[in-house]
Amino acid sequence: MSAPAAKLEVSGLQKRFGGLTAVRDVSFSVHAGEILGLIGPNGSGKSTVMKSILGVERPDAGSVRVDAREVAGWPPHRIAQLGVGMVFQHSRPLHRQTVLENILLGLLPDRLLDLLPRAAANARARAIAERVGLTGVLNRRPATLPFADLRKIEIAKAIARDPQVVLIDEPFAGLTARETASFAKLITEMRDDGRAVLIVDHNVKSMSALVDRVYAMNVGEKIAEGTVAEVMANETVRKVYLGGALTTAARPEAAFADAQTPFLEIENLSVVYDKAQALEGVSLHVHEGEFVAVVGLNGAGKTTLFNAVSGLVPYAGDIRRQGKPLRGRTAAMIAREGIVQSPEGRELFGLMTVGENLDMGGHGLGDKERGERREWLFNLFPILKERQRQTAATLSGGEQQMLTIARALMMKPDLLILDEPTLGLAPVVMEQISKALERLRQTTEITVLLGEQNVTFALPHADRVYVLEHGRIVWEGDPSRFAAEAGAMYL
Amino acid sequence: MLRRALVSPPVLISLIVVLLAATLPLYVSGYVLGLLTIAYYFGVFSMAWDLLFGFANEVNFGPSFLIGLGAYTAGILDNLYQPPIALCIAAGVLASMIGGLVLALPALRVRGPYFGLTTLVAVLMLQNFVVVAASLTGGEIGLTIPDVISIDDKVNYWIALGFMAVSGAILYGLTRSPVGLILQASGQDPVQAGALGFNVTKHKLAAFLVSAFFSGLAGALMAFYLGTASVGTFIDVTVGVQVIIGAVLGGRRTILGAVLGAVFLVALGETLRPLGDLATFIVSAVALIVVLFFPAGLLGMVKGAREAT
Amino acid sequence: MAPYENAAARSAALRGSLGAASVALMFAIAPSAWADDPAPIKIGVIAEAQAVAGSSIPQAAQIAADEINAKGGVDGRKIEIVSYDNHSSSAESVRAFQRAVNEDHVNAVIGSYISEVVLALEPWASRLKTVFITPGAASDVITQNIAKDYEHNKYTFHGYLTSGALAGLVCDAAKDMLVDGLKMKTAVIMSEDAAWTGPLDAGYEACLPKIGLKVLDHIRFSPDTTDFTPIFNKIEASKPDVIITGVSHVGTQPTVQWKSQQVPIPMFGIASQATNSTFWKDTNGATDGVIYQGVSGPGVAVTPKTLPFVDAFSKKYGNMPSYAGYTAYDDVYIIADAIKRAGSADSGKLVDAMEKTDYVGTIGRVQFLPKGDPHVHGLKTGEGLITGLMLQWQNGKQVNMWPATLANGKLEFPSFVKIASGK
Amino acid sequence: MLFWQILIDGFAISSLYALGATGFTLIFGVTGVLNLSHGAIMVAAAVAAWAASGNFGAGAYVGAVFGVVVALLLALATYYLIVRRLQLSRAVREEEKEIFILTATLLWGIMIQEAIAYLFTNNAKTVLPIVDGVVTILGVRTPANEIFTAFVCWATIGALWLFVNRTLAGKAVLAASMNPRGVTLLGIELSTVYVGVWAIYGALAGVAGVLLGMFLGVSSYSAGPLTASAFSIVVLGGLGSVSGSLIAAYVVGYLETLTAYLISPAYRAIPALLLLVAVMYVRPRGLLGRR
Repeated sequence: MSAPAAKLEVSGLQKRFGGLTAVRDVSFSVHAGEILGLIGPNGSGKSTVMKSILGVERPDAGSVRVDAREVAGWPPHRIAQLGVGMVFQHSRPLHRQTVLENILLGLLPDRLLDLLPRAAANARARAIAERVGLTGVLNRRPATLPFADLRKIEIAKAIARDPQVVLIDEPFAGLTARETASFAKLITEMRDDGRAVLIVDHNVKSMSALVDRVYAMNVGEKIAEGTVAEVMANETVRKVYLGGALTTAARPEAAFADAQTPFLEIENLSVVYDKAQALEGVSLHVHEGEFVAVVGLNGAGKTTLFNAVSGLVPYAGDIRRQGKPLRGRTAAMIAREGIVQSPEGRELFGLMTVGENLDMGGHGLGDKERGERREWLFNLFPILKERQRQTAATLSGGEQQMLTIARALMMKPDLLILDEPTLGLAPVVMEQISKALERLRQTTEITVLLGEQNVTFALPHADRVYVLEHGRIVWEGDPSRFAAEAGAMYL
Repeated sequence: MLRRALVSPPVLISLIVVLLAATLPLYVSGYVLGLLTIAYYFGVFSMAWDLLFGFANEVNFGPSFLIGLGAYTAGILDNLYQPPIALCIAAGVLASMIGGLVLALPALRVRGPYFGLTTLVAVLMLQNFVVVAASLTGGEIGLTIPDVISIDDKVNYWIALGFMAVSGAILYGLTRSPVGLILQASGQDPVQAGALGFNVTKHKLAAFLVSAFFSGLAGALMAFYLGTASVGTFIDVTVGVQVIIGAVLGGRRTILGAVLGAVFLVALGETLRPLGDLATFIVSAVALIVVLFFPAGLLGMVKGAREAT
Repeated sequence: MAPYENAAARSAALRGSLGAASVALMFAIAPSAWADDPAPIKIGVIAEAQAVAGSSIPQAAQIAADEINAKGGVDGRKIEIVSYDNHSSSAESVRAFQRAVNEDHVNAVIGSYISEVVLALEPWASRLKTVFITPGAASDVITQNIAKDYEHNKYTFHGYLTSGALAGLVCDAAKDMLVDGLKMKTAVIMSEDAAWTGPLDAGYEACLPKIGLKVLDHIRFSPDTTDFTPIFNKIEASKPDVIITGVSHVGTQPTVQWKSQQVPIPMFGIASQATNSTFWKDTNGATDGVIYQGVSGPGVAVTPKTLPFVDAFSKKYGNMPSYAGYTAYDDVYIIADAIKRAGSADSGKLVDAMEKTDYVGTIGRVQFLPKGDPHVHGLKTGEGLITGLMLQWQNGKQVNMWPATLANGKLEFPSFVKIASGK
Repeated sequence: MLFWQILIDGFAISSLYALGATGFTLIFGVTGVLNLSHGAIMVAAAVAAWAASGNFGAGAYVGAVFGVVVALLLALATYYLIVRRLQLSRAVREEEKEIFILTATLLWGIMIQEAIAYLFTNNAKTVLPIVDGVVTILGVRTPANEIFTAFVCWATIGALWLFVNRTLAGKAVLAASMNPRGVTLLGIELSTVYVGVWAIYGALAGVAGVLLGMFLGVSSYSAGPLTASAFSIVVLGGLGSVSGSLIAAYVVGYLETLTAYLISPAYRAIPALLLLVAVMYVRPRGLLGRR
């Protein structure tokens, strides 16, 4: 691959949001007829890089060159006119227009007095539709199409502008295996047309068959670059995705009393967000007193799974608590009855003090009991005691996470659902939280369902592990066997 | 695309309706004509509003700001110097388009309720100005406009009908044209539109100008029909409200529906006039029921049924 | 021949006034009337049904029509009142006017007490060549427009006193009651910023000094003002003996706050709302002591016709007519009389006949100012014509104070008002 | 003298504005609804109080209470009949719900207003004041009612503050305004919170309306302007920020009073509007706006 100048060249890119630096010194280039994969777990800054290229975000330092032209800081439409196309993850077509018209949109010049469409454009649109496989539905309205076709419209729009550089955000999210294949084909075709393609996604595996090179990021910085094989072999990458050597403390499943009807049973659960398949036939169970970890990359469907349990999203299939179905109960009821979630977004009451946040958690308890409970949590998370009078918004990320967990514990949960407790936290803080969980697990009979993408954090506590990928359970077993059996599909 | 639009059912139907409407003077009384004349002008107001809301996705609570600018500029000019009516109207349109720009500026900065409020404030400002500058605007009295286009009900009616038909055709064609597509895209998702290479700002500004053009023109014409302009008729917030309700009632994002809604409002209000104050009560009740139970609006119901298939 | 005797009786009773007698006689000599029932004379009434001042207009007109019809109508033609509610809006009034003329084919229109509305209708009266008379609006601009272009605008008549005239009448009363009576020397003018107050204020400014009241300050406020505290404080600061008012649309607020703030200065002048019998209740009695100009008042026999009309009105509608009610009642008679004399309802002829009107109504003797006068088609005022009254609210009642000949009470002020006599 | 006059009068009117705006902003903060029937509900309260104390001779106190109750019922009706129905509606797309709720509450407001006009005519009405007479403060003769108004306004706002910051139920409301999802996850039914908030709102609007009726008097025409002024004050202070709208209320109140005294009553409203426009351009999220 010794093409002259790179079509897209990013160098020394830097972007700060207030205090934290989202992207630090990122440099890579994509050549004509090449596909580069940009990967990284949540919060790695990959989408910020993408936005900076599109001109949606204005980089603080560094340069973005398209065809050797410096475009950093240009408005989006000018960058686009220069030949940068984008395939968005969430497709938002014009609902009142036909598929054909939606594609035509991509062919229109940015002029005010262009009142009559040229026949040429029409023909062109049909040709593109043909190519992406939408011919059959040209005159239908998007609302009536399956999810995959909506994504195809996005691709068609991008192709329509005949871009030299194409950015593709999570191309396979929400697609079935078959659809994934046909999409991969479309993307390779773009490369064969001599376009420079940049795919942004969570892990290598999803795109391994596709990309020529991979650029891996974590917390805003490059951690590896090279061929798929190289990156997958790379130590740092493996550490970020799989964690290092693990000591696990799993208890055998048989050890739990309620072997026949587990405390929580999920059977063949499916969830569909406007057409995107978020969960597909998921079945899992948690015994009383058990600590179960569901690991999976961001976007794999963990949060959806938990929200289904908490009654926040409609679903197909069964969720049973001690044999009794939860369907039909409001989210609040489910929480009151003891299945309590410590959500990914934390959902704290920012302008309330730590103490008040805890009291909200204990609103169901009597004053005395609430007091005791608070004290108990304070010695579980001593830092919170010091911060009592501070408002939640002013806490550090780690402290906020502890508060979230503590607030959930104020409700005396029978089952505690922990969704991504380590999201965007520094290693030391993870350590503290990990310790707290450890103590919780030893000192109480608590039942926990943990969702994590950080395996290092999840496995040590877990009795059993499920691996979730693209909304399906792809592996279940003992944490000690994880790296060996599930590692590959996880990277 | 345009070809399809030109022969599409809504266009054919409206064409027939307009032709039928044109024959009304032959068999209905002058009074009904006068009524419809007003209704047609309100139809244009609503259509112009729908272009902004339904396509540029900008909720403008101050349509009467644009309308008022058009009507008063034209009226005042006539009142002072009595130049040819056409000139006054042109001036009105110009003023209203400048007003459109003034409205657009905040629209490009602030969103949602904030933009809504700026437009509302614009109306209140204009209202205060008219009252304070009474010597020029006639203030509370209302402005007397010496010239009228014609005192013949039939002529006035045909002017209004023709004007509405033409405006409707232009606006409808516009929304169906390529620029219409771009405008919708910009309104629906600016980021995507930008990524497709469209200058969102440019297109939204254009939309404001077009909307202002028609609002102002309609305002000026209506002023010359009534031979008077008062805050209560052209600027008051309630006027804007009626315009908006007309559009929502008829079915937003349909342009043509807006006319339906406006005519419906005026006509219903008039037929209920004998009930005195209850009339307004019932009209708003009916409108509320439509908003609550048939959010797609009168025309929207029909279209929606078709689109769903 | 029942009608004849009846009419004769009436004419005897009313011999005092020429015009009225002539009207009565006309009814008497109408033998052709009963032969067949010819098309009725239609009079359109456009008014503000919800506002107290406006709601009396169609009601009073109806009474007049009923009376005339009971007497066999005009040349046997019954009078039919067609009324429209304009929601106090110019645009709706214009529509109503068009409906009246084009749809309901009325012969004349009586309309509105709001100057803004009347000014919006005036051009339409000219365009549609239909006689139009307002029973309540006060703006001088109405008559000025007629003067400006008589041939075009002659169809409009001003059936109520113009602001200029009102100012004059208030000054006459102020002279007797305040200057001579209470030895007052200074005044502040407080009026709302509306169409009709322009000339009123001009009139005040001109005539008050003449009668010996020094104008210390002049405050115009917007009719949608709600908080009058600053205004009253400002007035008090300049320490006048009296506040000369010009308020109509603004409602109860000034009166209520005058009381609640206990402004020690009496209010005297135009306060249209105060003429409503419900005003005491609307203001919770705050109006006690307010002196206002009116063309009529309960129990005040301005002319022999006043009280019978009031009785008929309150018997039929259970409340007192507003000031515009009296004039609307008269206007119907005036139009009927004019049509009678013109012998046809043709607008041109009707205008000429109207101009020759000489008719004693409920508020005095009605004559219109002739062509050439700057206020052509306005009412003539003064001794023997229309003088108006000065009434005061006294614990729930409207008591007349002026002119002395018609007075039925003495001035009384609430405790907080300090009368600065002989200062 | 003039200084004290401006200070005192401005205070009374500002307190009234503050109370009026508080409920309005509370509703927006917690439920995200801009209730354009606000003014109509205030007027309804005042007219109800007027009718009760005047027509049916119920006396000032009973009248006032009756007025507040009417406002409370109307507020709940607004929530159940209109807002809730639209929030749950599937026919209306999420991004459009705002404009729909605005339009619907607006129409609802007009209905209330017209009903009042029809039943009680639209002349201005003054509610029988609870306290009468005047007191002289710093040489300014001030109606006792004016002081009473300011006092009640602050008592009510104070009570609200205590409720929100000192009781668990109140904190739940506060929490809901910051993070409804969080509240649900803690087992608190949002719907219950919302109903409660609308009830509180109704009471606040009622008190404000009745006081307004005693202080300045109202007519069915006042409905629109009242909504507009509440809206502008709230936006000036920052949507959803109660403290912000309190400050804004005083800024507007004093600005108006100053204009009325120093320039002319006729221009009263204009400077406040200009300020609003300025804020809109310079700092769109308002003085203390969070969003």
